[in-house]
Amino acid sequence: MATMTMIQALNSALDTMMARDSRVLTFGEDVGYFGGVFKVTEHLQEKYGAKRCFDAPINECGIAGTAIGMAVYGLRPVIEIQFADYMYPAYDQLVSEAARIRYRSANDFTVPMTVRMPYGGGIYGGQTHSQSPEALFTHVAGLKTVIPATPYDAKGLLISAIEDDDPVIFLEPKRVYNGPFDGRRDRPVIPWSKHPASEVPEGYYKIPLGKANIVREGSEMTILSYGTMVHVALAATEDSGIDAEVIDLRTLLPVDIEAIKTSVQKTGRCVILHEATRTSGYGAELAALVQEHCFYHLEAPIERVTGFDTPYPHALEWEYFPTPPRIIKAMRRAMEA
Amino acid sequence: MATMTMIQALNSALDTMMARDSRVLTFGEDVGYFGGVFKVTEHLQEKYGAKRCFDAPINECGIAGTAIGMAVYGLRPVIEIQFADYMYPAYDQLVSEAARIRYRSANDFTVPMTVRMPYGGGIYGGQTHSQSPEALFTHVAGLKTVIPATPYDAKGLLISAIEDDDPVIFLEPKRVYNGPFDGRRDRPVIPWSKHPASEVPEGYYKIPLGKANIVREGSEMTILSYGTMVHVALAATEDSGIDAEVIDLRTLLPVDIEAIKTSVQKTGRCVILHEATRTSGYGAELAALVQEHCFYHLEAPIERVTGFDTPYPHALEWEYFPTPPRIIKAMRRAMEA
Amino acid sequence: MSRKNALDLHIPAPNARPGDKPNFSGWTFPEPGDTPRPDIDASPSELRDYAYGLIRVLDMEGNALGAWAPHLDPETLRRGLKYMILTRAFDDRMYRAQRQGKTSFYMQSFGEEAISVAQSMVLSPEDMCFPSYRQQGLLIARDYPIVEMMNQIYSNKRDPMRGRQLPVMYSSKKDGFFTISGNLATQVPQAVGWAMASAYSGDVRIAATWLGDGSTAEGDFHAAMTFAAVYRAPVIINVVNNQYAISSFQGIAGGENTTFAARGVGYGMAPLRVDGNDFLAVYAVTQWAAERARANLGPTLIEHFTYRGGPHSTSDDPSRYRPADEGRSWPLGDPLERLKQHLISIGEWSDDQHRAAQEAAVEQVREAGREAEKDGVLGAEGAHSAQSMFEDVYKEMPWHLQEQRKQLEV
Amino acid sequence: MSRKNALDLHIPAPNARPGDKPNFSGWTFPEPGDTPRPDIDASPSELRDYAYGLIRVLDMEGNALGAWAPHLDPETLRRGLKYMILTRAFDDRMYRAQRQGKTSFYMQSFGEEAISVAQSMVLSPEDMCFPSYRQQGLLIARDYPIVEMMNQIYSNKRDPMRGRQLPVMYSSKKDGFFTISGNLATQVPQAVGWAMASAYSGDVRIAATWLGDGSTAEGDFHAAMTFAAVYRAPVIINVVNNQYAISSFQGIAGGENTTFAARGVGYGMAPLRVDGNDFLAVYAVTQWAAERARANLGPTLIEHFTYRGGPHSTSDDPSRYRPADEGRSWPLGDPLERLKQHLISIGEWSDDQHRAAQEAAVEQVREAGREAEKDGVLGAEGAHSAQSMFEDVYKEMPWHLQEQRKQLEV
Ligand SMILES: Cc1ncc(C[n+]2csc(CCOP(=O)(O)OP(=O)(O)O)c2C)c(N)n1
Ligand SMILES: Cc1ncc(C[n+]2csc(CCOP(=O)(O)OP(=O)(O)O)c2C)c(N)n1
Ligand SMILES: [Mg+2]
Ligand SMILES: [Mg+2]
Repeated sequence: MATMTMIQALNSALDTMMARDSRVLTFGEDVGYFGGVFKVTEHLQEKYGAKRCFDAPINECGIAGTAIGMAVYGLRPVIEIQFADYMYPAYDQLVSEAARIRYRSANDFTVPMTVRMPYGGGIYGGQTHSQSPEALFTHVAGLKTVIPATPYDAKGLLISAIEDDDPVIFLEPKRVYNGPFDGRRDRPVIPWSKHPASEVPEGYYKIPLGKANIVREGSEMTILSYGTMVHVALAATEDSGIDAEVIDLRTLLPVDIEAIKTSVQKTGRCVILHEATRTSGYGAELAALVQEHCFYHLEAPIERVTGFDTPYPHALEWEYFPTPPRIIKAMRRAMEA
Repeated sequence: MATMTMIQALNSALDTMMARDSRVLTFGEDVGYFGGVFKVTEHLQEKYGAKRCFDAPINECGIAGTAIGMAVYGLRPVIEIQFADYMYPAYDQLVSEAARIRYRSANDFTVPMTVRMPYGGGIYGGQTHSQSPEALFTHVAGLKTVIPATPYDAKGLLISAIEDDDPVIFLEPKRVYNGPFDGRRDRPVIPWSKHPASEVPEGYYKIPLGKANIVREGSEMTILSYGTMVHVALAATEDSGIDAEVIDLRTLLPVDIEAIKTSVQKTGRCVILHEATRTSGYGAELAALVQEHCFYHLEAPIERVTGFDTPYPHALEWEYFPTPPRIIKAMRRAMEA
Repeated sequence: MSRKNALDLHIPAPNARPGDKPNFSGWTFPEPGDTPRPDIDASPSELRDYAYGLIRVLDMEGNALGAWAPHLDPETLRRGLKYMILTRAFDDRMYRAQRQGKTSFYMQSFGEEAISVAQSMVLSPEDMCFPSYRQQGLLIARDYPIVEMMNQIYSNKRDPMRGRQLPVMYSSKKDGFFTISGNLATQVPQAVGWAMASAYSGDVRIAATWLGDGSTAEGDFHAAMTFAAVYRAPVIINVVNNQYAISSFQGIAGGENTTFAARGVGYGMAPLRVDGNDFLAVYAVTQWAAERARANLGPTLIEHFTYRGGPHSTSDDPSRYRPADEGRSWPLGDPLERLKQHLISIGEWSDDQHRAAQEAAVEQVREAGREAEKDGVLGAEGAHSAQSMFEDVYKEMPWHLQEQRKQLEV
Repeated sequence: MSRKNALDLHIPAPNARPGDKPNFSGWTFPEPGDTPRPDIDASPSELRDYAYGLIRVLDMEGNALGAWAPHLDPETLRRGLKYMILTRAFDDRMYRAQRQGKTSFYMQSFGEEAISVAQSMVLSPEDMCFPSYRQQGLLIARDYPIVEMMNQIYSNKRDPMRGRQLPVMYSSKKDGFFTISGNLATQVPQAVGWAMASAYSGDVRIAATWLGDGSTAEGDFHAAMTFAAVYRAPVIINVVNNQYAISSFQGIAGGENTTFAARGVGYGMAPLRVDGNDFLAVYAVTQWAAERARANLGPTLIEHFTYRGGPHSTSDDPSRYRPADEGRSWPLGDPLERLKQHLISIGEWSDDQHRAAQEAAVEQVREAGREAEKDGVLGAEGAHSAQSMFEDVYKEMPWHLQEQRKQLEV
């Protein structure tokens, strides 16, 4: 066991898989010699050669499109979209092609590819380095959408994604790449090394897709979240004094409905957190599912605490980001309802 | 007053606006001499010349991108994306650019453009001529999303969209272009001329964006829908014998929350209909809003009747399409809950 | 506004519209046999001029001329001709089947048969083709059963695509034929990626892809060209310039002042421009490009200059936007007639044989049609279970699809 | 897998990496003054060779040579030099301001100042510029107050963008400077559309746009080139080839075997390739392209060949991916030094004047910095009310934003 940051854990997942399977290769903008702008692919070119880890032209459509062709050939490409905000040029290839090739060819062709992209705010990245576009993927039949919250999960989930025979969108919460940010701006950020989930095996292991993780058991309400917001949820729970059950969904599509049902039916209250804009965010789907599956157990309206329906504002990102005080307000509303 | 199909009404809206305002021009694939594959722009090139109504290269990114530039210049372009299924290459220009230019420039530049696209299934169009991507737009702050259900509304809403100073996504339910299809496959389709909403004034009039239309008053439940599904909702209501209030939302973003609240608080039950895939569809947002605003009035779980989470299957489209029998089942579940 | 020095917007317009005389006076073509054949290792910069010429082998009397003549044995030529005849007979019947309401949609390749048939014959069956919707000749020349194609078109119970795809959107991995997409040009970067994967794997197989003149405008084409040039992918990118994109002429796609082969020049890629109605010329340039790719010398962009003889699809009527007789006056003729003439002129074919071959093709198609219709046409009850709709979305069906499937059962 | 005739994947690699000697041996350049100046109405096909040459006016001794020499009066030259000096001083201070934690991010234009300054001086202030993030010289040469630029960079309370944009993402409609996007190349089709609108309106204004070598790979570039060529839009599309895209060299963008100007050839667009470090040459080609556009002769693609002197942004360290001293050995020198030398050689400038101008620029920047900092730097409390976050999403605030705003108040 080593202590790893999320970046190191992701790098270790790629390293592990590239060592095990020559079909695994990785490319993207600045991914090769430089090792990626966040260093997730560092040393892989050195270790596996330029043909297995290389730079791509700045054309996300081409990155996704060529990766689809490679996957169809029989490789297992892992591509990096430098920031999730720049996935839009690739969107057609991902939703109209990768997602549908198995279906439209009736299993004749398949696309085992993984699309990594750092997402989310909190790094003063402005409108185009802060977005959380997960709902644009969860609406698409044929894709899976995965978001880890810790180094341990990041490695295990990425290995599962690479081994999955369907295309997986793998969103990486960049705000917690180097440490578990909990939304409290006034306290020093804790390094990953102080967090138990930074204990990461060097070798191969998997965390199954589609399984949520109950990161805190509780009885008074259920908080559904993923990525960076899991840590913020824990901080809000601590600060609120409310005994919330905090669920890290880990996979958004297919979501672990059993975990959600069991928890909300137990607690009777539900707060949903995400960084993305509110309207038609993934929280809407969660709210719809919760009320469909737990209607008779609900004692209060389901609350959504989310990014606002505005572009991500550079200087006001701490007003925009759903921090513990805003979450606690929603938790209290849910408790008092 | 003339009797118009939805296509004629849309054509009349464009004609009216091009006659009134030289800043209005329209272009897209096959839009010029041919008048569009659905004939919405027929005769406009003849009448206004090739510079005001012309063919574009097959590049949706370029169509949207140049239209943004034109709108920034001060024109009011109306572009046609031949099928909503082909909007993906334009998606980046629409969501990262058109939607945000006012905000990011702090009102320095604005984008008064209208993006027309036929959407929806029921015409044996297969996977790429049947999609309903409205939820991919309602998630985007800075865009408005409009969907008419009748010729009268189509013209009035399109004129409002063109005059709106913000970018408007205008989705046209192609299944009802030529007649109000109600989802009953075993009965002949009624022509628009038999429908009161085909009475369309020749000249200028507007229907405000953001206002829903109660197309049927009822007391037992509320059905929320838009586009083709409005007609299906009415048929289902008729066939079910349930006294449902049927609301045609007309604008999805910003949605008419008052109309929704008033109705659901009155009826206590809610069924949401759309053609799009279920997960993270616009119905999720509606469900979330309804439970947020009407929690204490709800007597049954909110039902969603939607397209399934699969690509749109060519030969099985009548199994895929939410027809009255499926809707009635959901209505009964809601009644019996 | 009207000022001195005022700017003006240029909107390209074709030479002729309905009611006008067909007018191809803008085009000039080199003589057959005049274009030299460069070595396959020529550098892209040495090849620039090929983007602006036109490689022709057959003259209009049926003689094969010059360095590009592929010198095929008569048997190969006859096979090529028969595949073209079959393709045309197939198109003809399927077009009518749509008109008869047996399916929702059809697209012919009328006038463009030489391209897919010749190219299919040059490529190895192990190579992977990433076609658009107008290369049915690829499958036919790979002896793919036409009854299977009909099953797909009818979405009937033996449809290999299980009723999921619009007619003509075939897929056959074992025949090196990639599942066709309705979204234009998306297959082009995929083909480049497949070719890169083959090179990555030290394989010997190459990829080929096809798109229309209109589709070159899509961003995916640029992505593909960029990646192919950067990584020197072993791929052949074929632009089938049939001069139309639904109703709009090639000037709207950017062909008013240059050729489509010239796009290749921009990326430093080998560009060839060929008479797409000349079976021999298409055969020869494909051989050249395939050899080049197999020798690790990188991609080739081929523009096949042809004319779309029929409507875009069963959904449009071309006489609404171009002279109805335009196709007949296309100076480079009909690819079937031209190969037929060549075979006759070398004494390897006759009018009688031709008529017999046509009749045989029509009969073969009729026979296949009967067989396919036994399994139903579009709309036949029970061709596919509603349950099947939920399969193959993922390898394993997740809970929410299981639930939706159950909902439908009830 | 390893077989006979096995394919192999080519991954472009630069000549030199950290630890290596800088190596520009692959490049050859025509002599200054050697390139003829075509008439502005030359057809794109006559202009193809310009895509592969390099228009140079200044030799390395400061002499202005040949047909492209723009013959500017000394006052104009001195203005140009001063704007370049100011741009560099501004960059220098802002880079340090970021290091001091006063803002989150900064991007210099070090080494590329001639391009935006000369082009800004050629274009009319009524023309519309659609820049990327490295054309601060455009604003500076339009006498936009640098304190306003600093306010933007600091997101302080006088930031014209109200704290909403990443530093350097300026916008100023009245100065013909379009709001910069973080998404690469999206501005290019927008510029084409603006130019089309100007032509549509019978206006006289043209558009100009800038993007990097790396960004030419994006699909938006292809869209823009296609639309500009098809509709002959009055637009100048500038590719600033500074040889890098963050860490990757221009070979990854498709520059290994051809030039970026050559892309223009592919579309039948007038292509020019110019020494981007030669103020006079940039000035001259821009005049040519602007005249051409204003005369309704259509768009021009200009490749400005230069070298990115600094890091990509404050987020990277270039010595991690290229020789640290590579910039200093770029054979085409430093644009400021070269214009300075020219002015001195014609007797219109001196080392003393130069030093004084530099000091004045540093002082002007320092002064502006002091003023800007009075209004706060990034993170200062209360620079923008949280309420302002909800404004300008739409012209009028819809109910859901009003509600969200209220939620934040409570
Ligand atoms: C992304 C996308 N945009 C638009 C369409 C609609 N469409 C289908 S075919 C076609 C014309 C294509 O013309 P071309 O590429 O020349 O091919 P051809 O039909 O002539 O073979 C259009 C516009 C589409 N299928 N996909
Ligand atoms: C669509 C998109 N993809 C990726 C990025 C990330 N990115 C920002 S700048 C840059 C490099 C651009 O290089 P180039 O176009 O050569 O411009 P330069 O920085 O050299 O001026 C990259 C990859 C982005 N901003 N937008
Ligand atoms: Mg065509
Ligand atoms: Mg660059």
